[in-house]
Amino acid sequence: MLGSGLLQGLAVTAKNLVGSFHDPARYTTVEYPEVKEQLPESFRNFPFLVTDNATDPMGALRCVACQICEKECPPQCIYIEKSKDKKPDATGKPQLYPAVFAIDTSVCMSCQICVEVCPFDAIKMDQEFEIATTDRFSALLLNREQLAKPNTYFHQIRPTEAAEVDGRLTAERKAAEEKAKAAAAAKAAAAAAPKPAASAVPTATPAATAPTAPKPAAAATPAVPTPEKPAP
Amino acid sequence: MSAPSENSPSAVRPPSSGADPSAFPGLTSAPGSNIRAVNDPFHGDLLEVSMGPHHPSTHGVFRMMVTLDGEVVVKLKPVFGYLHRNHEKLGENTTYLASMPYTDRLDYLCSMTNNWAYALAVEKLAGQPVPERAEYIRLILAELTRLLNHVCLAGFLLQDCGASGTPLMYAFREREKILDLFESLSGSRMMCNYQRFGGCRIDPSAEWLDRVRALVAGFPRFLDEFERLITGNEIMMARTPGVGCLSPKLAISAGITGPMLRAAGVDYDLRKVDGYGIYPRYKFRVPLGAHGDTYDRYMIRVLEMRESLGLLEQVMKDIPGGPIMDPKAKLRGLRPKAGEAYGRIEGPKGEIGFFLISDGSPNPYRYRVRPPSFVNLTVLEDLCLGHTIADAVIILGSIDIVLGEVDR
Amino acid sequence: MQTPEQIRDRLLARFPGAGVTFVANPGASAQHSLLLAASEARAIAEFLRDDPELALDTCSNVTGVDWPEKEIVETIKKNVPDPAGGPDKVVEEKMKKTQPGCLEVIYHLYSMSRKQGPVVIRLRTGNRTDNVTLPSLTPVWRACDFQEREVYDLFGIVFAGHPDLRRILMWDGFKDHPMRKDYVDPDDFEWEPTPHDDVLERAKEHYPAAPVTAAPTASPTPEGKA
Amino acid sequence: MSATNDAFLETFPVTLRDAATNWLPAPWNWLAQGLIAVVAVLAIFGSLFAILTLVERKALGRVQNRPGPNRTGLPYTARLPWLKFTEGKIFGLGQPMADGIKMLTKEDIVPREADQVLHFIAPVAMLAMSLMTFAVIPFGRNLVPVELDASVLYFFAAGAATELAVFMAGWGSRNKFALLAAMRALAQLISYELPLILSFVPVVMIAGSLSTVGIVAAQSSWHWGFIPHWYVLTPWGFAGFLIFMVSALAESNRSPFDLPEAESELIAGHLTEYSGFKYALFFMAEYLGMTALSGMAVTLFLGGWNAPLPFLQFIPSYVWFAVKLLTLLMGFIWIRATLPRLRMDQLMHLSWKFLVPLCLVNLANTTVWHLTASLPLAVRWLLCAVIIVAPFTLIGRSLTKGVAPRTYRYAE
Amino acid sequence: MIAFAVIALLILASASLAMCLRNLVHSVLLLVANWAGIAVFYLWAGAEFVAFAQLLVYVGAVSMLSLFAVLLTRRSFHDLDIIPESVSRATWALLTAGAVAGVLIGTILGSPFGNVTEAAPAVSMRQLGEELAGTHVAGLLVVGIILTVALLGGVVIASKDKEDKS
Repeated sequence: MLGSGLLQGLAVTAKNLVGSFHDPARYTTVEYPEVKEQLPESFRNFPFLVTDNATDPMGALRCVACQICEKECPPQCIYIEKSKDKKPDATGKPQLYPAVFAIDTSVCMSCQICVEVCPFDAIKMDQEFEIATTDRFSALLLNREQLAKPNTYFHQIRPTEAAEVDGRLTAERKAAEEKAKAAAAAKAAAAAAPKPAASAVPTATPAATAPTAPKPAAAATPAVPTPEKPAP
Repeated sequence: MSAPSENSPSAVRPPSSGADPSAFPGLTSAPGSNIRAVNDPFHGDLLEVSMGPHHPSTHGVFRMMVTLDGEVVVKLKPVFGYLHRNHEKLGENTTYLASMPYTDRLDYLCSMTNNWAYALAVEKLAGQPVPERAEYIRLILAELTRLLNHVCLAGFLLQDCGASGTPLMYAFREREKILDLFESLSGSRMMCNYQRFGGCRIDPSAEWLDRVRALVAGFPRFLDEFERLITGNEIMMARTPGVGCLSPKLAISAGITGPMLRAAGVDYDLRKVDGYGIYPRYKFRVPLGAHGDTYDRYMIRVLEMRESLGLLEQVMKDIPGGPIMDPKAKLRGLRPKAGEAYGRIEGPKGEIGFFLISDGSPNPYRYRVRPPSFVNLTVLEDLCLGHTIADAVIILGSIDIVLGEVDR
Repeated sequence: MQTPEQIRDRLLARFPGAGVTFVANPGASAQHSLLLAASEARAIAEFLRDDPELALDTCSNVTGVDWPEKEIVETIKKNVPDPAGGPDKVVEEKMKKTQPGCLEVIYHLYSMSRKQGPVVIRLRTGNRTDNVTLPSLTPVWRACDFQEREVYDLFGIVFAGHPDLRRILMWDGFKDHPMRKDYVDPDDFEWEPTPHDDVLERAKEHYPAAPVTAAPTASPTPEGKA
Repeated sequence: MSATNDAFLETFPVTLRDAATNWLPAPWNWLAQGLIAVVAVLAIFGSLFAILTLVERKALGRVQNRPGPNRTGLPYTARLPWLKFTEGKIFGLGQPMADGIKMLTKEDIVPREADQVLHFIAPVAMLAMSLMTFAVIPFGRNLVPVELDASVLYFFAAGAATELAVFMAGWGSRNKFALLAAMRALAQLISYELPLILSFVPVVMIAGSLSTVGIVAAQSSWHWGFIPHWYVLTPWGFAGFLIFMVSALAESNRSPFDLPEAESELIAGHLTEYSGFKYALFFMAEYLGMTALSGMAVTLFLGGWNAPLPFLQFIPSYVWFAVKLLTLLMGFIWIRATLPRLRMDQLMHLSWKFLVPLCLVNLANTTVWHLTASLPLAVRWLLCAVIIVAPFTLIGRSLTKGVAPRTYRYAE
Repeated sequence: MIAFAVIALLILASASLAMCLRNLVHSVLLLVANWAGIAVFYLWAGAEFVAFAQLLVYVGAVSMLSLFAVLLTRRSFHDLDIIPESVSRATWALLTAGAVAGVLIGTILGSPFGNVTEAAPAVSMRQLGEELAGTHVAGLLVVGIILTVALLGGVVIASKDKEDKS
């Protein structure tokens, strides 16, 4: 019959019109400012630097300014300047730290390659997306202080990934400790036998982290510095 | 020393006089087309209209210089390059890994298939094996991207036909479900940057795979409703059949690939021809059109969606365990031996290929993208001649172009 | 599917005296190619398309490559007779040789009817400056139409016989060819100052410092513009 | 029947008007009543236009699984205690006001090349003609603004002049697109005027009078107590109603026929060069045209202000008219939400080769209906139904010949 | 009485303006105003049917016809402003117009306009219908046939034009 196709179409739209009142599958709008949709855990926006000690964010940056992420970043939007002096990091071993660590968020496309290539898990992807500012220049160039966020915040936004990262880090530290203990024991044995033998240079493994002091007990409810919006 | 200064050397006909149809061998004049290029005074002058970069129905910054005789298209010159950012020069100045996020921005609707095509090309160049589980995940993501792209096309085509947004909204409602899956897997809805040379970046959890099974189960119900809304619709039956007929001979000669080629009746699907990934192990059919017109191009995509759903159901049953990434694969310092490789896959829009020449350094010497939309546009003028301007809009919609890929 | 060597032999048999040389591909993909001389390229292409065995009826990909002049250091081992009658010494002499540059176009041909893999053919221009003309294969395969225009636009290779050779991606007024290795990025765009450091320096050159002595309204400060 | 005539609600509008004007001497009395009628029509249908734009956008939204405009609210409503829960956003009711203010404050650009006189008169003429058509539609039992002997003819005479306004708009704005679109619009309006007029001729033949009040009176009684005498329930009436609605869609440039301002092809058709309040006037004229045509459809085919069942007559007549009018308007919106657009030649083809022949057949059908008055109703109904359905399928097949949903083969 | 004068003035003004305006489209639109004025006169005289028929036919269809005629014969926008070629032609035009006007005014003045006493016959729609379809049905059918023949002629000419173009 001539009009049957049109009638079928009209029936479909009628079903949707009626459906949108009772069937949630047919009413997909989330009215944003009032109702915020729960983002999946792996959602990523601009990166941030992880610090181990919650209270003083600049205290224990995991980043050792090895500049791998600066080389690997596709749009070259990370800018690092190494520090001259060394500062003991969370594990007590004197490490370099980045004097200047700037990410130009007007260029960064949040592709998370820096997170992938960072051997020290020092940089992770943030989930904060309400960061619009009116100033097109300086506000988009995030410096070290604005980027640093505590590990507890990382646990809060990505529980599974954070747990897995921390597990790996502690395992590494334990392995490093045994090696250091074994090296120390070997050194003591060597020292005990031939007194004047040259003192073995403590071969600290160049890799990752040195034996750590007991991990700072996760403070009960560390005052998580809410990621306040940078001053407009 | 730069090239000869003036850019249109005498050897070539001055660009201003458009290509008269005789210069194109194999150009079949469209049915009922009385092409009258000359301004003959009695019939009134031709109307030169620029359906320019800001036109609401050109799917992005694409411009058509259309010469109209009344309503009938007499001449049509596509003009693009508005979104050209020299993707290939970028590829030559960065490492292999750093180009991966840029491939998301080629055909920004199907980032997973772009990633896979680039990863396939580099793996072919460097001879990098890929573990079993990664192949399965890649196939699942590619078929999900095909669903997403074909749903988008159906929505946009109806929008060009004039249906005020309703089919487009239903299509986007389904697309959002697939994008949510991509987001929970790779972290971003459209810019996934998920595949690496030798496997994938993140191992999908069992819960994610269940959500894919749920989506695949629910999709046919939406497809039936969508077909009821559109396919039997008399106005759709009047507007699209017989519009923009593409002959198989011209399609093959013009290098058309993808659903547009199969709508013209040519049986050529890279998943069957090249047999890359694990496609040969599973049974799926390739629908073929008979007339090659806009209606066939639309129906072929709807039938392909059903085939993809069947394929997904088969694949989801036996996903193996094992590593997601080849352990020996080097993430950063990839320096493939000197040589060249051309890898291609069956993207939703057609054959997307990457041609890489390496000279042993971490940066590719030549990084070439073969985009399906760019080549499929070759026949746009042949399809539109003789039709009215309303048809030219639909024909462009049925070719399914994305300007990020056309302009690179 | 015939290997490139077999195809070369058939072509040499078919077109005696045609310049068809085999180019090996050292990479893992082993997609070897055939270098055709520019003169008979069109005839060979039509043969490849019409030959029932090959039936390469579509050209999937046309790529331009720029090979600039290259300094090749050739080490030649020469044994120099030792003046003192000792054993000959093998001396490695480094010979600097400049390999002439050329522009190259690579065509990946496929057969849709016989569903057969890529046959890769290459065409090379004389040099990179004046002799940059190659025969266009668009009359043979319409697929090369837009892609050859792109190679012309980005590399500057002029395709003789192309029905509508114009710039396709860049605007018509653009003079240079951006994909060449020796392309210098023109510096005349109005730089939008962004926080990126080197960008700021470039921007400084373009916005001359406000003349100190001039009246405040002359300085390009925002309120000046109000 | 008469018992319900003087129910309070039924005659309330008339008594109100008489109370306001009876104390005036004769000539002024007539003038005052005319003015009141004009003001009433303007107020009711003006606000109906405003609400209709909102209802259309919300219905379109709901069909597309989204809420439609719900952000603009009315001031101070948040402070009213019983409206507290809407937080001042009362489901977007403020949207028409917001649109109106926006249209008023938008700058009204007149292109330098434009023909100033025509450019200015076009929206005025368009709106005037659309409003004039409301003069003859009977809204209630004796609520007819102007009672004319040939009121149906008057309705279509006023409607025909809108084409002139469309031409003036297209020609006056001196713009290539506008002229192309104006030609399209004229061709469409003229070619759909014929089926529009031919489809109401059977009603006039059976009702025996050209005046709308007469037609409504002819449809007022009931068969066997519960089937109303409405013409839509007769075969020729139903066919006439469908043709009338399709032509009304085309006359008011609504969905499947919105060729002139097809945004995917010409930018905004003959309205390209209009902005600000003149654009709003065109918008208003389109909606009023749509309402007037549905009002006439209700009067001609759906029995005007007659209640569907006898015992429902306690509800005042103008309420029945409003209910039927709103259902027809919902139909317009529903069709706009679903159907794609026809091409120009198919539009012409549909009118000249499908609707006009069907109208002529329908005329013959009506004469058969009239001459077989003696046969029992069921037999008569069947006979006329066959007379109209047979050509419908025959001509219908020629409309969609060679175009059938195709079956597709698979490679392997 | 005043209303009668106003409307008459409107008709005369629009007619004369239509004649002397340069822009053809404007003159056609003024002509339409003229017809509308005549329709008002019919209404005034109580003949509603003729008034609405006048409105429907003239203002609806004939105006479209004349506008299309004007548009299709003129080449572009600006050569719509007609400038008389030479003074002699203008004078000849005025002379002929004057002669025709003289004849018309003569007949109007000559015909006896006695002040009509009895009221205009109130003819209802039904009587009009019966009159037309009853006694004068032959005339009605002949007019119908003539119109259809004219319509078919137009269609044939238009379609012939389409053949030689393709």
